[in-house]
Amino acid sequence: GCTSNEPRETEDTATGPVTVTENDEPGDEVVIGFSAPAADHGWMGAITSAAQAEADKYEDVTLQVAEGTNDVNVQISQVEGFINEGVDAIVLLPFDGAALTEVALEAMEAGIPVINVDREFTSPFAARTTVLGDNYGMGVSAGTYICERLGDNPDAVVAEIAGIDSLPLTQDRSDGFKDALDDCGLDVDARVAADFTVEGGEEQTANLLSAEPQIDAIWNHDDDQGVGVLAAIENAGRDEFFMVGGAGSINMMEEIQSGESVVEATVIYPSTQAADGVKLARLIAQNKTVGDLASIGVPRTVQLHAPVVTADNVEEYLSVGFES
Amino acid sequence: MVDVDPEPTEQPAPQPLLRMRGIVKEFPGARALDGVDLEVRPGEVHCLLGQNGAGKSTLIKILAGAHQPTAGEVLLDEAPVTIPDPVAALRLGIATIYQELDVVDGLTVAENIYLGHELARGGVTRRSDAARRTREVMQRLGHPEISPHREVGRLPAAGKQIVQLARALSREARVVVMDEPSAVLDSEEVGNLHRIVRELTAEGVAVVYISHRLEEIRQLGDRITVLKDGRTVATGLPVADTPTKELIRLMTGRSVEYAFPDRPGVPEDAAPVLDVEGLGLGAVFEDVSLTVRAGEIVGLAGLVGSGRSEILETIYGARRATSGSVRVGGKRLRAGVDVAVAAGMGLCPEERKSQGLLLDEPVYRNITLSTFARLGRGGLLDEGAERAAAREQVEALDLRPASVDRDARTLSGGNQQKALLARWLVHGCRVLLLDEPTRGVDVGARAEIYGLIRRLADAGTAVLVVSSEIPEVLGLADRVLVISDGRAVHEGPADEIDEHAVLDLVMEGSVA
Amino acid sequence: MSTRSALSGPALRMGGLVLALVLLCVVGIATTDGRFASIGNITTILSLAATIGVVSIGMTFVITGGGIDLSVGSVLGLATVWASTLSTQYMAEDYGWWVIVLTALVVGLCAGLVNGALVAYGRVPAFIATLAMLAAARGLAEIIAGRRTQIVDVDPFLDVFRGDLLGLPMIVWIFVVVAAAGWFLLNRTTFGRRTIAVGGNPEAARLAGIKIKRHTLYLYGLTGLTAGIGAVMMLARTTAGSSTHGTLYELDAIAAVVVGGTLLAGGRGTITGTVLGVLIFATLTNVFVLNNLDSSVQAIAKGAIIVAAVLLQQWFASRERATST
Amino acid sequence: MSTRSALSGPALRMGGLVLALVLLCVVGIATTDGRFASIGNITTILSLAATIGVVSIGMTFVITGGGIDLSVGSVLGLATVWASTLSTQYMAEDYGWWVIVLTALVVGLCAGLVNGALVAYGRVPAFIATLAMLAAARGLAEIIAGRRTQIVDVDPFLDVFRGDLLGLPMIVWIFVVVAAAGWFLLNRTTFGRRTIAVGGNPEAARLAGIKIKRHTLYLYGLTGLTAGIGAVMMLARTTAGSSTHGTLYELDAIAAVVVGGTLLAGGRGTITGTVLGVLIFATLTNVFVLNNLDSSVQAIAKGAIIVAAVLLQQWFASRERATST
Ligand SMILES: Nc1ncnc2c1ncn2[C@@H]1O[C@H](COP(=O)(O)OP(=O)(O)OP(=O)(O)O)[C@@H](O)[C@H]1O
Ligand SMILES: Nc1ncnc2c1ncn2[C@@H]1O[C@H](COP(=O)(O)OP(=O)(O)OP(=O)(O)O)[C@@H](O)[C@H]1O
Ligand SMILES: [Mg+2]
Ligand SMILES: [Mg+2]
Repeated sequence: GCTSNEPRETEDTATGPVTVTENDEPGDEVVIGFSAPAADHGWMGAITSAAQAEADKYEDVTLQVAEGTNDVNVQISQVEGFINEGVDAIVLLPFDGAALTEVALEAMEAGIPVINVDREFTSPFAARTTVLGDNYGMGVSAGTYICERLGDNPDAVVAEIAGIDSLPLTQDRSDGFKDALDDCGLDVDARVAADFTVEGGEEQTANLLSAEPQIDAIWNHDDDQGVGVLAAIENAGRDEFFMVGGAGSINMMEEIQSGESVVEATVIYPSTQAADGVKLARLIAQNKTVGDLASIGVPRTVQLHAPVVTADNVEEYLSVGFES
Repeated sequence: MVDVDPEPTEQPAPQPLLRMRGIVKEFPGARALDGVDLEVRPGEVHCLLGQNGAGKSTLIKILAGAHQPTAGEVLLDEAPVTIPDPVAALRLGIATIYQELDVVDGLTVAENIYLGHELARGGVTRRSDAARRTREVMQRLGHPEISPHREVGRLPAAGKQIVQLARALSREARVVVMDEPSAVLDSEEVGNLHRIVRELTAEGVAVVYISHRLEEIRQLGDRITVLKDGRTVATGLPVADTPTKELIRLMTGRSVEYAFPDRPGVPEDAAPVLDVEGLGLGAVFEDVSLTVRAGEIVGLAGLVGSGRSEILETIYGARRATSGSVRVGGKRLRAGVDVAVAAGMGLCPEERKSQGLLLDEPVYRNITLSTFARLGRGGLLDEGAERAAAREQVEALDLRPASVDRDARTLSGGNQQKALLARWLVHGCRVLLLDEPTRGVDVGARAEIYGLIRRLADAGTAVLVVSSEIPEVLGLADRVLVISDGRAVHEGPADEIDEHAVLDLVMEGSVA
Repeated sequence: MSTRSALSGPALRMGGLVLALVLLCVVGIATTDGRFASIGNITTILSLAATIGVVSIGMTFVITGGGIDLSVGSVLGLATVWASTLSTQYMAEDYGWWVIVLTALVVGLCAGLVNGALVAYGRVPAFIATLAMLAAARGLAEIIAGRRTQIVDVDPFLDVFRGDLLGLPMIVWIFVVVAAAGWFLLNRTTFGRRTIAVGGNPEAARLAGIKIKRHTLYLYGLTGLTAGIGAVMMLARTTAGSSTHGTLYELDAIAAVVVGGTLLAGGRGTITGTVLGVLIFATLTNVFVLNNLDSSVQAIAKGAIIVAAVLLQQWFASRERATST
Repeated sequence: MSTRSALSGPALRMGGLVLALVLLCVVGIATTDGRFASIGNITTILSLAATIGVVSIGMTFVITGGGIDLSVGSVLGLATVWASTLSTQYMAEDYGWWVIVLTALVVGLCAGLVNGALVAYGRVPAFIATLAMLAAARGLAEIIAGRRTQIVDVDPFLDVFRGDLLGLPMIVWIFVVVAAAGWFLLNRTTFGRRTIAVGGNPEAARLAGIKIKRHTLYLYGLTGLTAGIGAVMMLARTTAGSSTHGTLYELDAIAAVVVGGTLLAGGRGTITGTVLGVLIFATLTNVFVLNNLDSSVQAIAKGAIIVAAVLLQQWFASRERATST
């Protein structure tokens, strides 16, 4: 049961339903600097593509995209570069929020609004606006779903396939997951970390399945590595459990839709965060306000919703899924 | 002069400065030394003789702290000492020039000389001091032209040997051990070296001198110790009273005719096999033309650094000529070693370790390095055939130990040289280029190698030999070319010229 | 005596590795009440070892020949991407699964030959040339894939390479065949002998008439080819092509090769050692996961165990020296 | 003739690098209408180069001495984490900013000495020993940090190390000082000359009375120390300690060292070359960003430019040979 990767005709569906407001009217020319970690996996790739696509929609926006990097030192220098150039706004998805805080502060002090995406700075003054996914909430959603399905069986075996362990966001997701399971008396019986790659997903899952001959539920943090996870599950010929994904790729949604897969659900972690960041950056730079809000100005924090996608509502979310 | 020994010099047995007793050394799979005694007096040149593999280098490495003896003791001034490492030896006043060129290519001449005992203040090198003193030492060694700041990697083999010599001198030692220091030197250099040795002994320094050149021993030595198969067979022989024949008998256990084979003469109509025309290599040499006919041995004589090795390497295609052409059997060769080898050429390079051997591979694979593909079939190896071919040569050349399965690294220097020769004997060549073919080879084997080269020539091989020993070139070759400063200054039959004439030509050439 | 040491030398050196592997298995059995020694788990270990194993065989050659190839992982990734593009898949639907295989092998081979040409003819240090290839191949893979994971949907391909043969997965068989071929090539053919000569003393090899540049070119080509084979295996195992496939495989492969006893400086190589090295690493990861070890602790333990294995080997080697005197 | 070639040799070899750097700058200036050549941008490039630069200086020593250190990046990460734990920060509040600096340096030094002891006395191949350290240090760092980024809040520390001096950031000055010290150490002290000897011909070095094991130990210790210094700079630059700091720095550092002209096999090293290598890579990154290149294209271009730089150097070296013969 492999999904296909036929091309979708509408590339921009990835950025969600478009609501046209008067804000979309061309305004002052703005240059927005954009920096994000290396696009070494699908979600991150989608982040950058979506940001670029969003920027392309506006003729008044020039997006300067710095090389994706996992070296904070390089990322700092990219932001310094944006400051030197005097861009009108910076959209920053930091590899490590804490490490980029100071340079973001410098940008803010230099009068350049910084829009912080996904991984939060440690100082509230370092960003004009923060667009957040909800890593902890993601873990909670996944854990809660599993609790609902297994809550009556305290001996159920739950496994967790995390991403890169050294990233704080992984820790947040795991914490949320653990806390949610705690609430219904479950715990994580086996845990591996799979590097956010297809290959890592396959390798670690193969070992995990060997280690646990009987599993009831698996939460996989990331749908990119999920391709490998599913391959390993298929290699091992196992199907006694159900799996919950993370991030929300189209692949996984199609698995859910098919109804034959072990994948029952996935927790959305919007890959459109940076696109939101670009939109907000434009508004801030052009001194506009967000529509549909009574208050004036762009809000300080936007936390995106992390809903659980199941067979019941998958149709609704297919359009915002990303190609892993 | 520094010698404060109050006793008269005629005293029959002055107290020995250094004494080694019952030295035994075992290597994995080999007993290199089996009870060796050595006694060295202050101010003497003590020669250590023995065939290849007799254990000379091993003995002096024990003295230098590079090896630990399995048994036996070393006494200095009659007091037992232990020499756990090279530092200890140096501290005791024992400086060693090793047989292998142990210099660091990436450092300058001065830095090599003072390596390990740098002239420094608080760890910071005093470069001008080192340079000044290096210049002095080089002056003393007769090589003022070698700059202290020159990178040693850019010096030819002889230059590296000079640096090693300078290094030993800089140590201000009481005992200087020299393991075949003259092997890479030409006759003028050797004269220089002897002068230095005499200066040292005049200062009361004892010199332990290893060489396979018996005439040299005769000129320089005071007393002789002979090793055979890891044992002392004679010790303290006065040089003056021991005939060469006797020495050879002691070393080899038989009497060897130490002479060059007859020259049958090359027939007038013999076809030229190797034809070199107007060959040049940048500024190193230019306009070298020579012809070697089937069955002929042509020698290249000249001083160290005159460019002879480069001439051979360029003929062989290992260096890209800047002008001229090389023909084998009338066919012009494109550049490239593989082309030359395919055309039937073979080269025994000058530096066997760096240019010739796979040190960590067994002897037979070294011998068949240019033939393994031919001995096998369809890309598959035939190690049985390789071993057989290698064994045949090992026996013919009396390579010791005779096992073809030990690593080349564990062979003594002279035996490594024989293994290299064996490579081309297995290969079979129309043209054989030999660069210092007897460097480090003992008298017995030397005679065998001469005989072998002659037999090869008689079988129709064209041979081109480079040697720094002029008598060897003159004795072996049918025709000689004298090379000076990258130019051929003379060409003629070998029996119409003598050593003096060659040296005169060389001198004229380098002055001109 | 000399034959004895010639025989027992490598055998004893392998002994250290075998012992390390056995110790690991004992630990595995002792700590996992039966889960380690099951057939399923052994198959898992072998399957995990297979892909990196094939790449390591190629790496053994290039290292023995005095070089190094840092690009294997990213070339593998590039080959998976290229062999799983839509157009390749359409062609494979039309002509057969071999289209995918051929594409992967050709991509691997070509990348390897580019490396080889740069090293041999351009005299670019191997480390730099292959590091450049690492960056370039990864970039190219990203562009081709558009940073997507490309799912393979060609059933004939999946049927062949995801299938079993005599109870073992196909990719394990591929590993076995490649290892056997590699052993034969290194130890029984003139190609292998040349490799050792070129790695051991290039100048001596050159003066003996061996075409060292051409041979070097072949060596990198061979390594690229194994990366291509690895790509096929990876496609089979993950059913997807991705530019992230093979990330850091270069380090894993070099580690397996060197732990196996091949000299990093060249001139001495052992396929058996490499296979043992790969199995040790795969078993290690497996035992860790079976024990549900925290990934940070795993990293520390991995470091310690690698060092312990090498020290064990050292100890065996010194015993070998002692017994052969 | 000999003096001329001695002078012009290294100078010409550096010439290739300088030319590469100049070409890069010309491209930078030509394509970015003034944004490249601004003081702010030059400072940015230098700040970017500083941390990896210091690590590369250490790497130059260990490679010149015939070794390699793959653990620098992860030791750097470990040192940032250790130097930014709460208890270290409390102590720093009480006693002064030097507590943080000292902690980082000691952690780096100790890790380096462990590497050195394994390589020199345990005879573990350097590649393996430091690869093991790479894994172990990263794991330890994760455990200490609890996988959180630790924020540095000690103002005196930040004031000193985030400050400017004569218009240049402090960390750039640290790089300058370390590079100068490294140059002096390599070229003007017995330690440096012995490093070349140990790397170029260990047997000759041993026979000359150099204690090569001890020297090797020192070399790894030195490299560890530079990783510690790098950690201080990283802490200053990011105001945070994290186990992910320094990831893949080993490759960047080795690349800079080798592109600079240091022989990977040991025995020849150049600090000037390393500095130029580091600057080339930093400038490259900067020019790419200024030109808004797609990151996949950047990877390919990076690979191509590295190779081009080395080929340029080759060409210069062959010209040098031609003039000196
Ligand atoms: N590391 C080693 N391992 C095993 N055998 C060795 C080793 N070094 C030397 N030998 C053996 O010890 C013996 C003596 O060697 P040594 O080098 O002392 O001879 P030598 O008298 O110096 O000969 P030459 O005149 O050829 O230099 C030889 O048989 C040699 O093969
Ligand atoms: N790598 C090098 N770089 C620069 N000059 C060199 C190099 N090798 C040799 N030369 C120079 O080339 C000239 C010829 O050296 P070569 O070694 O060919 O002399 P040779 O006559 O063969 O002496 P030998 O008997 O020592 O072999 C010398 O002036 C030497 O200094
Ligand atoms: Mg000897
Ligand atoms: Mg010569």
